[in-house]
Amino acid sequence: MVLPGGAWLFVFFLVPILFLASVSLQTGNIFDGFRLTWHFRNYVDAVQLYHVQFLRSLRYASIATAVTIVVSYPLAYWIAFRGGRHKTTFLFLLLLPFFVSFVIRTLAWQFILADDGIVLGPLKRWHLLPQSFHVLATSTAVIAGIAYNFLPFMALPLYVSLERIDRSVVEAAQDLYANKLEVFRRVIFPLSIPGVFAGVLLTFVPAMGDYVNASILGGTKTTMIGNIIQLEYLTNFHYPIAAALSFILMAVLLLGIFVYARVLGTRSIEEYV
Amino acid sequence: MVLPGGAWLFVFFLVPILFLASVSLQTGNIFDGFRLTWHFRNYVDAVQLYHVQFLRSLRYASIATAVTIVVSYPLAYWIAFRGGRHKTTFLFLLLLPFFVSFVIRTLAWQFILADDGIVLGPLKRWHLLPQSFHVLATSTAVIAGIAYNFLPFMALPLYVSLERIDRSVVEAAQDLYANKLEVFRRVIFPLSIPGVFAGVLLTFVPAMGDYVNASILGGTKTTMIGNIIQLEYLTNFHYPIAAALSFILMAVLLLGIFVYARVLGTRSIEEYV
Amino acid sequence: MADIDVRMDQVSKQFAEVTAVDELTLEIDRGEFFSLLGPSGCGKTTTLRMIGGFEEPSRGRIYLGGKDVTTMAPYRRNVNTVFQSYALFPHLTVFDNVAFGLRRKKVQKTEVGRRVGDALRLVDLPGFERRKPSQLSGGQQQRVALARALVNEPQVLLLDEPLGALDLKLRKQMQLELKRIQNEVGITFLYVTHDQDEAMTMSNRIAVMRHGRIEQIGAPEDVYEAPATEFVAGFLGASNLLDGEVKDSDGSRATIRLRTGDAITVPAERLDGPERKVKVGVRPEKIKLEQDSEPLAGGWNAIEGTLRMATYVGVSHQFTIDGPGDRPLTVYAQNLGAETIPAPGQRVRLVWRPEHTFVVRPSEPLADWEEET
Amino acid sequence: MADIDVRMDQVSKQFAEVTAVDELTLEIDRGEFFSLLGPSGCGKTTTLRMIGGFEEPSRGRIYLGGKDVTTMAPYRRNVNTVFQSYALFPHLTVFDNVAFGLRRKKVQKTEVGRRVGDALRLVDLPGFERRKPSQLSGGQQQRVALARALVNEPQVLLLDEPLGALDLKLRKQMQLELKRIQNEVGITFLYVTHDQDEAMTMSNRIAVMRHGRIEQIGAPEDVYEAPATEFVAGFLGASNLLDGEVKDSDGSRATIRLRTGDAITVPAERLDGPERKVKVGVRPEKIKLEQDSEPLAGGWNAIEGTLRMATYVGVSHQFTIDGPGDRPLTVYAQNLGAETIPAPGQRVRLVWRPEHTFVVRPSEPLADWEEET
Repeated sequence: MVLPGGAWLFVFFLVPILFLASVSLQTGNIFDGFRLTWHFRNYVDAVQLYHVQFLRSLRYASIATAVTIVVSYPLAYWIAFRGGRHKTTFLFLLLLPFFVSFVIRTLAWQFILADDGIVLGPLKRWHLLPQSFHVLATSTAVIAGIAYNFLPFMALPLYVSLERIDRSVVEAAQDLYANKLEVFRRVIFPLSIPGVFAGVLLTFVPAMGDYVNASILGGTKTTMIGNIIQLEYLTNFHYPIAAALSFILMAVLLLGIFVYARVLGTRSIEEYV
Repeated sequence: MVLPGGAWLFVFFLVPILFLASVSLQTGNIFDGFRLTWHFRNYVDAVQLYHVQFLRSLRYASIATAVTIVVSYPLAYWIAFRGGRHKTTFLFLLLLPFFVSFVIRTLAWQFILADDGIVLGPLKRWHLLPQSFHVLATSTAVIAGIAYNFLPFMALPLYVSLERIDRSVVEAAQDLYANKLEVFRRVIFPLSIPGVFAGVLLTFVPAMGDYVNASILGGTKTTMIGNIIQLEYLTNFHYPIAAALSFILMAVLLLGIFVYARVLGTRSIEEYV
Repeated sequence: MADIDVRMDQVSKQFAEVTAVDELTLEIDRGEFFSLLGPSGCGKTTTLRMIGGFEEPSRGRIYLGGKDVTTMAPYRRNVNTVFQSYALFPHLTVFDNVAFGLRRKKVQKTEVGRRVGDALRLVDLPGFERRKPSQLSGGQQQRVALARALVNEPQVLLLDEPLGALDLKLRKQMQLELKRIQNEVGITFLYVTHDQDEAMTMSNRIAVMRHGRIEQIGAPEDVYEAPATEFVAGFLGASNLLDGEVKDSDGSRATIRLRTGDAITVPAERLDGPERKVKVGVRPEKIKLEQDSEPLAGGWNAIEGTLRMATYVGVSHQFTIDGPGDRPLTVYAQNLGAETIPAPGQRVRLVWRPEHTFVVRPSEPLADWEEET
Repeated sequence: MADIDVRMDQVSKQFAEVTAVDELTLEIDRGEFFSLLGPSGCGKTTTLRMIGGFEEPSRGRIYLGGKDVTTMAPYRRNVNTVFQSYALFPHLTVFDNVAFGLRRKKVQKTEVGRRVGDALRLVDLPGFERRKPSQLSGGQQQRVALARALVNEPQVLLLDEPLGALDLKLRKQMQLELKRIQNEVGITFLYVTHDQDEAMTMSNRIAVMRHGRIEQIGAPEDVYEAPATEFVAGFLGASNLLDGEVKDSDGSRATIRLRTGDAITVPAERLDGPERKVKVGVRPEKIKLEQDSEPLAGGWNAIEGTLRMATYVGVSHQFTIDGPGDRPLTVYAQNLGAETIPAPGQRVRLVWRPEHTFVVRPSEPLADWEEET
């Protein structure tokens, strides 16, 4: 297995990474071609040019992750503990919106939140909102979009961890003089932490690399690092800069994952895969 | 719960759908604005114009789903039955490539498979391949891209269903004169079917709506319905046509999911959420 | 009259279509070791959960120490439960598990330390404070669950089949231990079990339940030696029941004629109704096996049969005999090491004293699901 | 001499650092009901799995009916296993489960139908053909597992604690049923269990295992009445062991002096070595309790003690007595309903016949993990 396993990682993980690494150290342009010149300066340029978008992505992803926790914890809790016989039906309904394609979902929201769309249009016409008010192109819209789109990645592991809590342990806490708040604080929440950890991992990583939300719901001031990579790559043909940015993003995420897994002792990840 | 549950579905599922439905029946243009005229003709137009891409998406998604089953079943099988104490490590390594953002991954592959890229470039220079040979912009590239990107959605449920098979049931089959092939055919495969079903659901639905693979790895002859929606919406501003297409796609997928869930008796879905 | 710790007054519990507990009335004295015994689905666990506050009765009232607690939340009741699955908090150490209740009651820190230490000593687990539940064996987890409940000095301790997950040897050992602990702390124990040996070994009184009702209530000896119904007779051990008809009855003795013609003498007070068709029974250890050629001692009941099987089980020999009308009868004989064992196929005579004969009301046969734990 | 169905020749099995089975040599006769008895971790299940082909021995050879099968794949061996978890195929009906082995052996379709029907009748489950395993109770699943193995008419049937998941009543019933079925089909049964009652009730011979080795092998009566080691004595029941020293021994009787000075007479053949320090024991049901004022009958062994606790368990009374040196001793007395029960605190005399005294080799004490199932 070392061989096929190694081959797998080599082809699908190491090759892309090494290739990116190589491209990121090249110089040249689209007309004359690119050559590997070990031009580490690309990284310096990438950071100097785009550290704003990088930090913005970090901020957006962090806030969006926090929002998904806050929104999906009560939902997951309710379904796990009160769902009764209809648990899976509720869960299915909760996830139903996400069976619809990512882009369509986001487009629909853009329609709805547009400056003269179904929500803001009437409000402005009736002078309940100033004409200058807008939702789209704000960081709120982007963060909300990310949070909305990645909600299932948080809700599912949370649900699984809450669902797994032995009901008799909850009853034992009630029996031992814990009121509802204490039952939650002392027993349910601590036992759901593996789910929170797994959910954070599954939400934060794709949120950091996302560019669909920023490009559809955002504006020029909400550009994320994913948009920059796409722009440099597909529009500007600055392959080395795009590769350097990708490489930095990937390195940061992988480092984060490893540190995170280390802190958890890999236990909670193992429980959820 | 009927109330908050209903509100959830209303805001995040029904509102986008109804809004899409409404837009899809409007007429007008971006300069004069759109009005709801119950113009069902939009649907006819959408189908007439883009049934090719629609059928192509169906084909690509079906083939890609089949490919993910063929590729990930042996992987999941090996990890579940032979992984021993390192099961979760293997699983983590298998999924590692997918922690890297979707777009970066696909871009890296585009780099690699480009006509004069790291693979084809040397082969052509050494005349091992004709100059006209290319991988990008073929349906093979798009299907391979989709299959690669959605592999974890197939591999994980497969792994879970295989992992759950009681080892003593496998031993019982061996004990009852079944050789390795029969053990697989009569016991392991039938018991893993819920995982296959769940995997198909989780792979096929996003694959149908995907546009990133087609736009990065494909060409003009591999456009998928997702690309068309994006094009009509973001470039051509034909909102009604884009909405009609989205609506058709969504309706087809939801119908498919319901029929599928019906056939399974919802059991295998319940087991995996 | 002793103080009454638990009183249930015509309590019923309905789950959708099923009546789990049916008009149950029960009084448990202070300091008693009281067991609810019955097959699974008989309502014993539901009864316990209503006293613990985890289920609310559909009808009737529940009193703890005279106070009506029918609708009181579990965390306000001065009772504690030892759960069947132990229900230890997996994220807390043994110390924190045991201290959980005291901390919720805002007991002082030094006091918590002292009382947790005492409780762990009581269950013979000192030195285990810093372990996690997953590092303990099943028996040790059971002890921690016990300590966690007892440390709060509840008015009543509820035990829901706490030994069900342990193996036989450990279970026997823990039975004695539980009895010792109850003697030591003096708290009322309400014990739920489906194991008749367990109930008889530990309890002051037993209530045998079926279909949500109490079939009989009394000291282990009374319930075992003079079961009131066919169900109780069968649930507490092999019972050798025979169909018969009451023939005549003087002041102290009654004669019952079996279908096969044999006459059985029983104490007259065991006949508790005017029915003439009855079932008479005798416990297998009360029967002596004799050769049918021996002279019959006067004043003993006797029937004849053919030995079908003799089983050696170490402490005793168990005999299965085809009795009158080919009804299988069971006889136990202590393995004294000196007896001669009759051979299968031999004719034997079963004799026992009239005072060991009991008369029961017939019950419906056991349903399939009642066999399950 | 009977034919030998299973022969293990110095078989060892090593898992990483642990020796699960250690130089085990064993012969099982054709048609025998043979039990491997021991605590969890003693190697009994590993032994069974090596015979079934699920584990390969590290050293040694295994023969089935004289044929070396040491490295043969399980599906080529003419043995079938009843698994502890039943291991029924959840996606197949009862019929398809039972027919599985026959179909793999390409038995004709009509023949399959007939034999499956016979097997289901044998285990008393006719009419259940079309059910799924999930629709059966635990006891019924157990019967299907049995039918599924027996229908193939294997040379040896391996049973891995098949009754472990059933409750006590059902287990007792299934024990008799298993014994009946074995008599009926005449196949060699190799039965693995940690329950000594189960092993004694059903087996022709028992091998008591510990730490991968066989401590004693023999008929249930021999192993119970004359255990060879302290471990066997303790594992098969309460054993009342006392430390002593061999004083003198004539041809048939030996005298052992206890630490406390009492002299115990034992049959001389029970002393199997030159050691002078030994442990003597007696089973609790062999002891008679007497008032210490009664005259002592000649030829009996006797020691004195104080009654600590009397426990009523229905069929018998169990007494715990503080014996010489405050060693706790156990005595069982059948509940004949006529005996007078001594009160706790009373002085009592324990008497038993010399031929019921056994002498054992000391063993290491039981480790923690050996208590677990």
